[in-house]
Amino acid sequence: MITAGVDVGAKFAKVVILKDGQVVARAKTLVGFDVLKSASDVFEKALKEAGLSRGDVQRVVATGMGRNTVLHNQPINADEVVSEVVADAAGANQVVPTVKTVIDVGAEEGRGIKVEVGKVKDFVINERCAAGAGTFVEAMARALEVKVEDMGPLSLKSANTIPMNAQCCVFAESEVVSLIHSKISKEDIAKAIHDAIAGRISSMVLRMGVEKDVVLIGGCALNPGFLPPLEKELHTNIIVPEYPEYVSALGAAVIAAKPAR
Amino acid sequence: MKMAQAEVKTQEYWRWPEYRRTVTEKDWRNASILTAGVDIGSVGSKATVMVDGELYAFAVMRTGGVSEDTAIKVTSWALEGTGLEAGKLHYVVGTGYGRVNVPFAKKTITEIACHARGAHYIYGPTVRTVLDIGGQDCKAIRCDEKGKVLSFLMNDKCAAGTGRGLEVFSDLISVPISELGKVSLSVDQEPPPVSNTCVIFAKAESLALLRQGWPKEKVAAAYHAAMADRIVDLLTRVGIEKDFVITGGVAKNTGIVQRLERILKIKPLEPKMDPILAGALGAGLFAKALYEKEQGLR
Amino acid sequence: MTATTQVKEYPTEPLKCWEQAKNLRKNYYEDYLHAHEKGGLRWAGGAWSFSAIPAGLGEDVYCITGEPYGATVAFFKDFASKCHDATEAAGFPRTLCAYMRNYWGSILLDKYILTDGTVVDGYPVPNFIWQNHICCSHSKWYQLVKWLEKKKGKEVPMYSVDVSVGYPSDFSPEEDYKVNYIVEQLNDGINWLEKVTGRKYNDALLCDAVWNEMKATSVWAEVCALNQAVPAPLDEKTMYSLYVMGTLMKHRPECVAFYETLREEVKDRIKRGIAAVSTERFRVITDTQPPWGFLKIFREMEKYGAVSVGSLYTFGLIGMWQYQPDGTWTPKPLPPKKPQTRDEALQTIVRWTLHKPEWAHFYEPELKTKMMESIVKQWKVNAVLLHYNRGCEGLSLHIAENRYGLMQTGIPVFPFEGNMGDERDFDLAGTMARLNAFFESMGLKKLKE
Amino acid sequence: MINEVFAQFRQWIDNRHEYAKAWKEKTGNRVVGYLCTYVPEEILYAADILPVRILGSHEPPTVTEPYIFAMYCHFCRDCLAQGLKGKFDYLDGIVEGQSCLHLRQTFNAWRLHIPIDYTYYIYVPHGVQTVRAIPYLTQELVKFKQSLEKWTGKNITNQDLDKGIHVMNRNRELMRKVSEYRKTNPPKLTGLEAMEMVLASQMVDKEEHSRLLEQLLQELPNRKLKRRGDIRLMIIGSEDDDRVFMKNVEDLGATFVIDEHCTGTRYFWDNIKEGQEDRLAALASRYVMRVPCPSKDWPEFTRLKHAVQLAQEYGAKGALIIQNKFCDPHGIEIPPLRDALAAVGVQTYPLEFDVTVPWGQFRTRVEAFLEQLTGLEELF
Repeated sequence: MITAGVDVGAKFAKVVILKDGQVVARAKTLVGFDVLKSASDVFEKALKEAGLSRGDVQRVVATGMGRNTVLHNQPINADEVVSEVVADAAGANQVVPTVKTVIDVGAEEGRGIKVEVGKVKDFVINERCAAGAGTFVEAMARALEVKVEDMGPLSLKSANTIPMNAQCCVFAESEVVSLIHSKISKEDIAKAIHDAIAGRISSMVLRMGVEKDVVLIGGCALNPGFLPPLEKELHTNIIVPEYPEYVSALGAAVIAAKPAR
Repeated sequence: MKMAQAEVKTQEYWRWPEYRRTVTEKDWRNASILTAGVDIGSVGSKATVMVDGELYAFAVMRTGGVSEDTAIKVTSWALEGTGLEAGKLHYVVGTGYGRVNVPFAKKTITEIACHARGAHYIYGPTVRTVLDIGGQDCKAIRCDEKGKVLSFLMNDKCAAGTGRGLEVFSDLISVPISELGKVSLSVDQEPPPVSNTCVIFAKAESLALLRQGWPKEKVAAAYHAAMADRIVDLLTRVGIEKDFVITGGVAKNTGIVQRLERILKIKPLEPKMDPILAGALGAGLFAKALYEKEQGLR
Repeated sequence: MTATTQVKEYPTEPLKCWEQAKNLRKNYYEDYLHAHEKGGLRWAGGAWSFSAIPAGLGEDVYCITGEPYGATVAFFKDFASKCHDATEAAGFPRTLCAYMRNYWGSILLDKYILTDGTVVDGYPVPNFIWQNHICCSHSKWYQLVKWLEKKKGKEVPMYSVDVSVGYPSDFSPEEDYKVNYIVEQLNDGINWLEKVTGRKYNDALLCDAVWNEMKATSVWAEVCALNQAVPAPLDEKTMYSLYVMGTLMKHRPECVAFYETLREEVKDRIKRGIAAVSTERFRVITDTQPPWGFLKIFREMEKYGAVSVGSLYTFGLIGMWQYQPDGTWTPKPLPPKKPQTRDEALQTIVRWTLHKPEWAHFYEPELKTKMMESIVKQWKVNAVLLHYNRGCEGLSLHIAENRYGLMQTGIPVFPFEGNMGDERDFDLAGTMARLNAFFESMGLKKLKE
Repeated sequence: MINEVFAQFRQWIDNRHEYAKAWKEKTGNRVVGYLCTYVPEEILYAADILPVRILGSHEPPTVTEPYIFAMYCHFCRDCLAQGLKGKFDYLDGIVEGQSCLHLRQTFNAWRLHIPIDYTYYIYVPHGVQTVRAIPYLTQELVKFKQSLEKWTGKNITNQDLDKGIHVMNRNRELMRKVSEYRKTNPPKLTGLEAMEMVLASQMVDKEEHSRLLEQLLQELPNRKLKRRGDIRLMIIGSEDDDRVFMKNVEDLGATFVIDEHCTGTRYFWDNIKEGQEDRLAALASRYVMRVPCPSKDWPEFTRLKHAVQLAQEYGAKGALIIQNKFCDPHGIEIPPLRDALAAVGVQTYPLEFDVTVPWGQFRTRVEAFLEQLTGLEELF
């Protein structure tokens, strides 16, 4: 059976195509103002990579905040939509069958999900004033005049701890600027930023409690500076699967492969 | 308002132009007191060179990662081509977020005091309320006929009313930051403001509107309206009294200015010179006073 | 939009006493507004205050209680946001109790809002303030009302009663020294009332009012208990318009009469199997005040066939309950006889009030968790929605502990952040998205619309 | 010598946990933590218990999320975080004297989630302006005393109570005497030193602390404190142990000459009448009549009157109003406080403290406020 999962996120749209449980294609693209177009393009890209056409795909399930734009809507014409929470759980369970806790940190949103064999037991999502780590790192990178992708590696160069309140991006940024003015090294500041986000995410996840195995997914899982402080905060080691940013789309594809509910 | 277009370097949308200018034909060589005010803001840095308390030359550029370097760069750029060297300046005062990092400044004074005094210089002694919309904060200042601060307030969290907010936004809708205000006014009727007063959320909300197919102009209008609302809150808290003036880079954003005018029903005074210089001008004037004090001239 | 499923539908019909409720509430606000024209007295204070006491001053004494007024303001978002701006402009932090800020804003703007949203010029100044100190803010709230009015040149005398003695167990008698601490304050308060109003105090009226309050709060509990029926005859959104009578005039005969009528109608609905929500198939309860400006979240729930059958808030703020030895939670019956003297009346009402569930759990999170657990069991509830309410320090107290406690017992919990009175703290889109995810994780799908 | 004394205070604060553990070791007695200054430490001293105040660490309290919703003040969460992290694992008990809802939550979370031998909540009345409060609190203290006797197995006699009352009175008396030296110009001690004196007193054995205070009092008169600038400031708020902030502000050329904090003068301002037959009634009246926390200060604003009086007696030119974010009782009083001080010519500036203090931003505000106070006169 061939199915596809489409994750129309805040920043990126991702597609995963599954053939009998095996991933045959992955593709992602930035989401522009025209969400449908961005999603359709990346869907095409994935089909091409798999050497398939839309007709070959039996079921398509969409997730992510833009999921409804592709539901029953050509050319993707998704058969069903599921929330990010459900997709994350299914996807994480696919890549790490022993998973009990999923942490998904994306551009705009952070999520913690308690999972039991792929089913959601409990979940938390960051509330207002705790904007996603992605956006946060971007804003801080600009203040530091450092490339976003360099932030993580930079933070790993520092061993110092500077307490910082990451609740509010706007305020945190001026904390960063005053750190810059008071001659704190970029390495230390970068670390402080990652520590702060890790603290914020972990305190959110702690609301529902953490059970092993813990899996970290989402775009920010690609940021190496993020894992060490998070593991420290949660007092546990965390598994980062291959292609962490695709796990939600994978989950959607997995759900698509299940008999329609 | 005339602006030297020479030497302007424009970069990405959010990057506002950097520029320098010599404003008078006067020769500094005939002057008795040479001072400078260096305003290292969180986003922009400005240097004013003043001869006998009159603006002579200035430069405006972005604040870099190392504020010492920026301080030196912006000051020497202001002096460029004037034949005047930094060493010849009698007194330099640093102000702004990075004021402590102006190596050649003899004293630092806060941007609050400097903006009040600078506004007094730009707009004259009738100024009672100064609004400074800076890169990262927004200040509402009440001052007396001498330009002395009576009271002030700065924005707290949850205020999108800052220059940085506009940078983020201009990037988002890919409109040069200097055009934003104009664009935001090009709607036939005002849409409801974006509900969010937080830079991050306002951006997310604007993005959602764009994806719903709203035209850029309309989204810009909604964003500017929200900003204006926040700024008005701050002004009412400090208590607004005529004459009212706006300083800082955002004073050039007609989208904000006209909306403030509409809500407050008070027309801000027309600036006689670049209002982004207010802080640096105030610092330059304090520098003169401090030099005179040092020399026992007052 | 999403894949949908079919469920059986129950018959439903609007409440017959709905109009009566609407008018009661409308008249209440207007009676207060026009009290002086009829030579009557106006007083202001909290919904938790011992409102039966001022009743002894005569039958022409009208009050406006602060929390319901703050909620009414919140319901009309534009007016509310003007109120917030006014209080912030006056220098108050925006993190303070939202009802309080709405109320102050109304005074600062010198405008008064009616239940239909009509804004009247000139805030009606009370003759005196009669309050209870139940949380960090309750007396401070009115201390500032006094201060704000004074700045306008108006003297408003204030009396507030401290009740912070903890709460008594259902199975052992109240401690006398604690009860007497409050009774003595009430006694002093009566002398104070006579002084500031120049009126002679009438103990017979007091006894009636006390008895009314006890009846009203006991009958309301019975109404809530009836909602254990499946399908639920009442949904919480409707109950908001009913419990409110108890927050406005729990000591008045109209209130008792209304709750008795309501009780009979609800019994009848159960007999005829009338549902509040025809598609009921998933029962939830909430906690603390809702974000008043966004009651549409309840409509959103109904799209999934989910109905809120109540909350500890609506049940326990106005209803009086008690635990039975077998562990069931039941309406608290009236004592054998109506109080006949001032002292009896004060003793009785104090002992009664100290058991108020919403008050008791201010002291111990376990108690609140236990009561919610009982509701889940007895009202056949599938999940609990916890409103992390930034607007109310009192009712959000221990809410994280309650989430934790309920999770331990295996009850599904959906927490969401918001504010009962300040929309800036509530993220509608975000909350809807999370709610959606929650119902999906509960295996629910949207029903055909 | 003086500097050694202040150094000792600092040393005690920085090593408070080690101190308490060593004290237990040395005396074999119990240590009890308290959350609010409404806990009558006299009775604990009477029971040979060392009372220590629980304070935070100024790091984002990430571990408290499951137990306290983040709309409650950072102080109550920070305190709980210390407990959850095991920093106070040596405590035999924890006692709260009813003040605000925030700390009540800390108390309950501690009771429920942190292993501890003894917990007690004293229902200290809020109606401290009513005549009914003292007899009621007396009853509460009787119960508290009984509960301590049951726990420790020690019968607390009147002599014990007299000892406890005396230990506390003497310490408060001495700290008031030291405060007198903040009136001189320049003052004989900085605001930071004054804060560290009180914080230390809340963490160590009062008798040991009092001995140092006596040394201090002998030498303070001759102390020449060099201060850059002479702007006399007052600092007002709830709990505040932010020593870094104090230092930063005083480095800008100002000196805090007086405070109204429960980690400052509010803690030691009022004494207990000694030699009363009913000791507990005497205690009750002290805790009812003391400079109140705003949560208990209604319907009259007695604390405002007190703050104004302090500002005048100590010649403060301006005052910083510190608002611990989410503290309703203090937040509510900001405008009345502002007006009351303005009426006597003391300008104020409000600052909202959160778990971390963004000094970069606050620096500008504080400096500008100081410039406003001096008016930069000669430069216009």
